[in-house]
Amino acid sequence: MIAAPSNRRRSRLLERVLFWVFRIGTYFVLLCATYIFLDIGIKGGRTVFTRTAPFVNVKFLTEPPQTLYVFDYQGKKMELSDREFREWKTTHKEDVDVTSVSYSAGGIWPCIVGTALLVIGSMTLALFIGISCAIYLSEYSRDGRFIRLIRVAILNLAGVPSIVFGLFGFGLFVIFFGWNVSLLSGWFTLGLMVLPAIITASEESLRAVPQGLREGSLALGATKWQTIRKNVLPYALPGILTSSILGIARVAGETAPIMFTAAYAMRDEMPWQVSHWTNFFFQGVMALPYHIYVVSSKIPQNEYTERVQYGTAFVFLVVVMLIALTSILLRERQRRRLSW
Amino acid sequence: MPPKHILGTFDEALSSLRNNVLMMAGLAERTLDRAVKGLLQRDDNLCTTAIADDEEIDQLEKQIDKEGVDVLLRFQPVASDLRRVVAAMKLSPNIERIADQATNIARRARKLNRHPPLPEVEIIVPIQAHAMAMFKDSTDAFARENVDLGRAVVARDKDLDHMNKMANRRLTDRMAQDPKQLRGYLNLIFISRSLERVGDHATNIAEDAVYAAAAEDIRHQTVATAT
Amino acid sequence: MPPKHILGTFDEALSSLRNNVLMMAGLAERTLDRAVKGLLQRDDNLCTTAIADDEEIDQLEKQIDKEGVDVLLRFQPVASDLRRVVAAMKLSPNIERIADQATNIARRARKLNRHPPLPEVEIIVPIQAHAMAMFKDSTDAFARENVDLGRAVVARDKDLDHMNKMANRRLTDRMAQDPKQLRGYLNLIFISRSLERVGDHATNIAEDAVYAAAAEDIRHQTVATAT
Amino acid sequence: MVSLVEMPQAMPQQLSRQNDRRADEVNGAEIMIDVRDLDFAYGANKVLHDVTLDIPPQAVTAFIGPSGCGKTTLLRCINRMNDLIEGARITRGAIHLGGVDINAPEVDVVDLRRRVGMVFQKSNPFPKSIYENISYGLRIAGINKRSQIDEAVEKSLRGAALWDEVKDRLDEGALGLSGGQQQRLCIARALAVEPDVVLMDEPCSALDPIATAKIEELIQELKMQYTIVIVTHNMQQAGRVSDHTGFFYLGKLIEFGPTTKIFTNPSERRTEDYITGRFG
Amino acid sequence: MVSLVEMPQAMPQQLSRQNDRRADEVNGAEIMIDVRDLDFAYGANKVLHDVTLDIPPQAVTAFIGPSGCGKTTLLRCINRMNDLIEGARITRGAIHLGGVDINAPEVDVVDLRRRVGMVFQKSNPFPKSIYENISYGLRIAGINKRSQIDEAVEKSLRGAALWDEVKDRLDEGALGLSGGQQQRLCIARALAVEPDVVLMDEPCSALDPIATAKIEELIQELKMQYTIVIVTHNMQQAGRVSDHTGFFYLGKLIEFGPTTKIFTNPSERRTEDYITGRFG
Amino acid sequence: MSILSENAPARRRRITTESAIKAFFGSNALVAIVVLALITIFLFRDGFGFFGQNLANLRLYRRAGLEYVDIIRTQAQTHAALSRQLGDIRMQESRTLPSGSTLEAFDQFSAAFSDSGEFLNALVSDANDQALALREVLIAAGSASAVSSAEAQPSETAKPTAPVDPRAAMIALRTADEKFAKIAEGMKGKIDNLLAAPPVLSSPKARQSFEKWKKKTRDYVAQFPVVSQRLRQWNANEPVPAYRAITAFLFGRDWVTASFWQDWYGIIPLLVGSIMVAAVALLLAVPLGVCSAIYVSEVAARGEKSLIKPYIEFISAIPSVVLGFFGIAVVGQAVRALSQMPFMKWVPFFPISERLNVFTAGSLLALMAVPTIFTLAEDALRNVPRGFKEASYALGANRLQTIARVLVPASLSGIISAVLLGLGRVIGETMVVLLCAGNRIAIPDFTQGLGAFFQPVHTMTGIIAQEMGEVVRGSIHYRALFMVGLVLFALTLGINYLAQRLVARYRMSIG
Ligand SMILES: Nc1ncnc2c1ncn2[C@@H]1O[C@H](COP(=O)(O)OP(=O)(O)OP(=O)(O)O)[C@@H](O)[C@H]1O
Ligand SMILES: Nc1ncnc2c1ncn2[C@@H]1O[C@H](COP(=O)(O)OP(=O)(O)OP(=O)(O)O)[C@@H](O)[C@H]1O
Ligand SMILES: [Mg+2]
Ligand SMILES: [Mg+2]
Ligand SMILES: O=P([O-])([O-])[O-]
Repeated sequence: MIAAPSNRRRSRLLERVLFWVFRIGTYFVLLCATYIFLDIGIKGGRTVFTRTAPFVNVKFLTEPPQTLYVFDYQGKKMELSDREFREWKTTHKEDVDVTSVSYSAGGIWPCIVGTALLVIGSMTLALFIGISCAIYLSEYSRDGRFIRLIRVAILNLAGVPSIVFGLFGFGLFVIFFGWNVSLLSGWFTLGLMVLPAIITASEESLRAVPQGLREGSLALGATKWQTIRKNVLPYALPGILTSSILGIARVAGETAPIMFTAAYAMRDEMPWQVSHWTNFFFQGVMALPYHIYVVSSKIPQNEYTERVQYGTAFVFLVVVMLIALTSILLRERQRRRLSW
Repeated sequence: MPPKHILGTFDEALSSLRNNVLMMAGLAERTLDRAVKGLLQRDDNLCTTAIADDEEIDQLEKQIDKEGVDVLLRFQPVASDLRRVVAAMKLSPNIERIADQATNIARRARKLNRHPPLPEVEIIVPIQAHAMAMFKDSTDAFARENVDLGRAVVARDKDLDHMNKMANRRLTDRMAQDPKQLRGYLNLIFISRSLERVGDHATNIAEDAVYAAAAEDIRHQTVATAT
Repeated sequence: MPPKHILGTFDEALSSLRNNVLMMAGLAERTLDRAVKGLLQRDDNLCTTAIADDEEIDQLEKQIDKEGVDVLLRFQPVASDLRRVVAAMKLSPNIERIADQATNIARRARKLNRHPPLPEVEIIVPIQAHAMAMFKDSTDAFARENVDLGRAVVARDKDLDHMNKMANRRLTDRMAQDPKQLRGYLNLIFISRSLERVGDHATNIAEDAVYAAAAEDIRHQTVATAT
Repeated sequence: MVSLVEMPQAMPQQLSRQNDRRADEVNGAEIMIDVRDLDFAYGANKVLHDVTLDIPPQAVTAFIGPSGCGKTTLLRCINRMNDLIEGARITRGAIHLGGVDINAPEVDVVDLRRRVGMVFQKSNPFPKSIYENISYGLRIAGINKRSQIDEAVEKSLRGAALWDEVKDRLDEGALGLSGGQQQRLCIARALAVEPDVVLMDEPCSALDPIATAKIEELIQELKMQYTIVIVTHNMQQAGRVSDHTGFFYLGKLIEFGPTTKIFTNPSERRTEDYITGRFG
Repeated sequence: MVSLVEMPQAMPQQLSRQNDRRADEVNGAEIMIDVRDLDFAYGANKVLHDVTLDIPPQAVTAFIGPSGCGKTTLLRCINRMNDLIEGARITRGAIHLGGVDINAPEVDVVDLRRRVGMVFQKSNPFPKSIYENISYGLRIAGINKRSQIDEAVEKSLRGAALWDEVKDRLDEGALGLSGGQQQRLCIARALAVEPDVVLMDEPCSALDPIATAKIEELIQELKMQYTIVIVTHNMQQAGRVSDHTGFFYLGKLIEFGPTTKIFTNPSERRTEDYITGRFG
Repeated sequence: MSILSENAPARRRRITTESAIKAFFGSNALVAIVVLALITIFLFRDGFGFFGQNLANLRLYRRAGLEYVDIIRTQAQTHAALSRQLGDIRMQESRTLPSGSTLEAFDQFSAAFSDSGEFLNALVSDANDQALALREVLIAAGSASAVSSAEAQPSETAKPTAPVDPRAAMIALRTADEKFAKIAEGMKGKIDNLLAAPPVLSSPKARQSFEKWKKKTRDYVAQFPVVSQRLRQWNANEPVPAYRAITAFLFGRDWVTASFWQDWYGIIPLLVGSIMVAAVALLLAVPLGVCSAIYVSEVAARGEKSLIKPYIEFISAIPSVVLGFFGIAVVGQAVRALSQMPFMKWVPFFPISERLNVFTAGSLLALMAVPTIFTLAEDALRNVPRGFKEASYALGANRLQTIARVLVPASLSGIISAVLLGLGRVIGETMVVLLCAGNRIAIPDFTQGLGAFFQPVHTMTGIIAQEMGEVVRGSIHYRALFMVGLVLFALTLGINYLAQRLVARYRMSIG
């Protein structure tokens, strides 16, 4: 009636075509991601899972990394780990032409432990400071120029690259404080790295609690702290924790900040094997992401390295993805539950 | 009775209005009764009380208007509620006029009482009975929102007019025959006319009652259909 | 005139109501004028037109009530608006009664015209003038929302009552003196009384006008202060 | 009224419209929107039951009723705005607009919506300039001639009684207007595409009494030219602005008739109880 | 009313309260809240000018006026809710509650708010159970005895005319109630701490006519016991529920007086113009 | 109850508790703020030391005559480059003419040209040694104590060698002035002779290249007197202006570390690398991210939406090191393999030689940026009030019109800020570029056009990650890395700030 029909037909065609373009673009992204998951899942699965009971490669998950020795012995191809090779040597005195491939035998147990320690420590730190800071900013501070400045600073720091945090941690903790490459340095570096994100997310959660609840409580004669404790935090906390889990995924997944603050490429002792308990904090650890970096770029590549590369990547991916999945599921539930 | 309003105060205000109307009507009825009794029984006291009653009725009229405006202001009544309020405000002057007529009757009765009794006073009795019945029925129609009763009252006004005319004629004749009692007869004529007017007011009340109950304005209808 | 409402339709409705009242008052005035002229000039035609006019006035009364209810329903008027509407609805029956009285006068005039003229008819002239002036002023007070004028009208009713009483007395005397013309004098008495009633209604109108303009209910006040 | 499907392209001759309309009337249709035996459900939740009513042209029709009784739903059926809601559908009956079934497959919903304008409860001007807000509908209809658009903008702003207040700042953002002005802007925007019907869903509920009065006044003026359907919570408002009123209760149309009738002497007890405040 | 300063701590003996009040009245003070020469500003923006009014006890006082005229601001001054807003402050004048200057340094704002309850425009029940909502105020006041709380919950729910509707589901979430019920719950919550004054800021503006009527009815009942101050956009509502009405315009109190007077015969032209809809 | 609390101690207690709680949260906030301030301070503290050291480094470069030698070296290198180009021309020629016979003349010509630089190379080599010796002396003399880089260990190398008088050494070095003039003379003669009798080429392409080469060579020869002049005018004691320490960093085109000769810390190659990688990533990610945001928020069915959205958010949790590993293991190979496919021959710069290059890194980073862009853009689209959409539909717009004219404009600043935040993320990403960008510290050869995007580069983040572990703390290299970090910091801060501003504006305009 208003537009000419031909005009309308054209615009309807255009609409259809463009929507298909959008759809293809979207599915292309999904496809790429799926390919990555499948590739790592299948190839890594070969390392981590076994065909026979208990179906999980327990050794890979519970042993430290070792050097792999490959050689031909009596026409048979031998692939032995460091320890096995030494044992084998005790029985076989003859000289063999050995190719040694570092890290390619054994497992990744210390890396898993190290990553867990790093995550737990840094998140404890970040959550404690971050939530307190958010409470102060959103509930107590009076909106002045200074507070606004701080808010802008925090928002912007959230986007600073992790490598810069690594650099900073290296400069401050490792060198200036002299903590060297240690758990403590790693905790602080990682903790400070996620701090802006946690403050922002926490503040957002606090802000999502309707002002009406605060006013309602204050109008009943509650003090500020009573109001916060009974009528703000309980409703904000689930949101804060949910978004913090995303922070955990990020902490667990980062490599750059720990490269020179906390991670060792190889360490024989487990973290609890320390002479004095204070040393616990000042020891470097192995970590999954750094291990992946090391095995995929620092050692010569050959057919024997693929096993440990994909295996580590697989384990790491599964761990991080599980954390992320938890966070996403929790958030979906949260969104559905909270509707004031 | 219709169900209650959510606003209890609305119900209260409406029923207060209604009660005032009914109380006013009751008072007017009593006044009229007393006035006529004063006439028939030649009792000056009754006449005086009848005249005194008027004051209260006047105040009730003002009260009803005040409350009516108050309800309009506060509750913005619609439909039956609005009709009830409007009817109450419109019929209260009629009751007031009935009371006025009763006062008139009482005044004239007092004058008559100063003279020897006239036998023709009996002529008033059926007129009074008719007028009073109409008035009672009209308030009843309003109180019980009875449309049929209301309509019936309107129809009965014709008879009253007729009775009044007859009384008029007879009294005028008597007057001509007995010029000595001229003033007495004149008073009786006026009393009869007052009672006729009571019927008119009862008709008005009945019309308002019909309006309140059925949203129908039945005033001036015979004429209207005639045009 | 107060400023306009945001809702133009509200202004329209209010002025329509007001115009109807004024038109009704104009008609009633004309009817009354005609009736009295018919009496004085012994002109039956004028009387008949006066009687016929009543019909229109009755319809206007119904119209005003209808519009009043409509305004109450749609606009929930408050303050002066509400008072105007209530006043219009309350004073229209008074105008209607004035027209009725005019009809009565016209009827009785026609009767008088059938008989030889009575010289005492002159007695009516000042009464009519007074009543008419009161009526005109009361409508004026309403139209112009003039409180002082309204109050003045109320005060003037006393004079009218007195004039009526005097006329009554004289006519009764004449009646006793001249029983032949008894009916004629009786008619004149009733006419005088009708005019007195016109004054009463004018008083009511004036009271309503004062209420509309100043939110003050000045009815039945002398009595009230007496208690 | 000619069929939606076959109606000739009328828009470019904007001015011919009023004449068209008069011609329509001569053709005799006294019903603009004809809702017949309508059942409507959101998923499994049936919210309208057997609604039948005829909305006359060039008049204001109001829907009243307690919260959740389906007023909005019916209104949004008329321009098929409910198509946007998943699972929402008419399960029985039909709505005819000028004789054409609006849910017929050959009816273009875009055309329908252009013909049936809508104004929402919360005023929703686009965050663009006043001018762009009004011209939006024209542009999407493919009208790009500046002079034509200028003319239409002025006309519809005048129509919405907003021209004098905004004519000097057409290029300023619409969000700078006051609440009442924004709502009138939304009305002007709906008028710009020259609809036949304007649907309004509680257009004054977020406004203060003054702004409300202005919009009511506007509605009174608009009904000279448009068929208006309005949902309102404010019974007095329905009484003031509408010519016909429908009372809904629990998804049923309890009573439909002239507003004066409904408000002075409704036939149904439930209507009376609701409008006099005797419910619940 | 005896001086606030010397009044014995009444809270824990909740039941003694009504008697106290009667004693207060005998002592003769007829003014509950006394606002004198009040100027108020948000930063540099002065929004109240020289407001002076006396709010009587055990009555409903309504504030009306066009949007943005400062009604809410004044209301929130009375329980110092404006303390929460940065830059908002009283620049001149004072508010006395029962003879005590509420802004005096020795006045504890927490106590003040416990004494002056507030109900907000948008109902804001805590997302807890109905029971917890009501008991919240008592608990923060340090009352933990279950029997005492139970009693107070029932009493205030009855007071808010909600008891019969919710008595069987006190442990269900308050957000499951309907809008009108939520608002009554908020009123009950405010009543639970036995305030002297209850402030209500447009408590019905988000509700439909039925819920509104219920709350109005409730307010009528509450005024037997409480001093109530209500802000409303709905003039009819002010007329219905209040005993005294103040009309505000551009931050000034134009007129304050008995509601009947204001609505039948206001002294000020501007009041008349506003209530009769002659503004703008 | 009284508003003047009768129970004064309780009230006082309450107020103290309140303020204590407030103080507690306040101090925590302060900790966070102090720490965040420390970051900036530390980056600056360690970074700014760089400029002093760099200045000393540059001064030594001049005082030791390294700069002088480099002038001569440039000539030698240009000559070598010209020789190489001859080789290229020979390739072109041989490709069109399979028979090798005609190339003999050209080979002779080319050999002769190559030989003509013989003396020049010898001169450079001599001067080189002299300058290095002089440098050691100067370092030993402590004039360059600032240069404490690990590779120039002064204390150990300087002591055993007999102290040489720096002035004498410099004079010895300056004899090269004369030598260069002479050598140049000789070279000019030889080259002129050669140019007088150039070999004839058959392939038109080769001929064209050869003509170009000849012109360049003539220019080269013509430069000799100028260079000679410059050498003579060169003054070891001419002071190096302080600003050079900064410009050498910001505009320096070389990043050379641990060299025996002279270290250069110019950020340009790293910056270019970072920008190229980011450009590729955004070029891929922006259309994909925005498309999918629109698709999910407006087009997709509800079930589809509830699957796609979490899935894309899920992608954002893939650790970068895993992506980097995947790049090495799969993508790099695949890209190279694809470029070697016969059907891809038409692309001018295919096949590519490097597995790890800008494109590999960029495409992986795109996958990281898509979720960021998608999430924020989808948020922005979803936050457009429902009313706008309904109003548009009610005016008779179809879905595309509504999207294009209402939704996208209303959320535009949100979308732009999403893109900016995506850029910030890409620029700051470390592991993927470290693993997949190829790590060649050089500005790619842009003469290849788009082919430059298939060359390896190094990036700012990558260089820090790679070299930080091995540097000596406090050394100029260490500080240079901090400077790179600072640049990175400033860059991302700027991008972020811009994005925040945009978001704030869009919140305001819609809110
Ligand atoms: N999008 C929806 N999905 C599911 N149910 C809906 C939806 N919208 C409305 N409903 C339901 O349909 C019924 C009618 O809703 P509708 O909005 O039409 O009522 P209404 O009369 O407009 O009420 P109100 O006066 O509160 O606007 C309600 O019970 C409501 O819960
Ligand atoms: N927090 C605030 N900061 C600054 N100015 C404010 C604030 N709250 C209100 N104002 C301003 O103060 C004036 C009065 O506002 P207030 O909310 O008291 O008006 P109101 O009469 O309640 O209006 P409404 O009827 O719209 O609620 C307005 O001009 C408003 O813009
Ligand atoms: Mg609705
Ligand atoms: Mg307010
Ligand atoms: O008013 P009347 O006395 O004539 O009935």
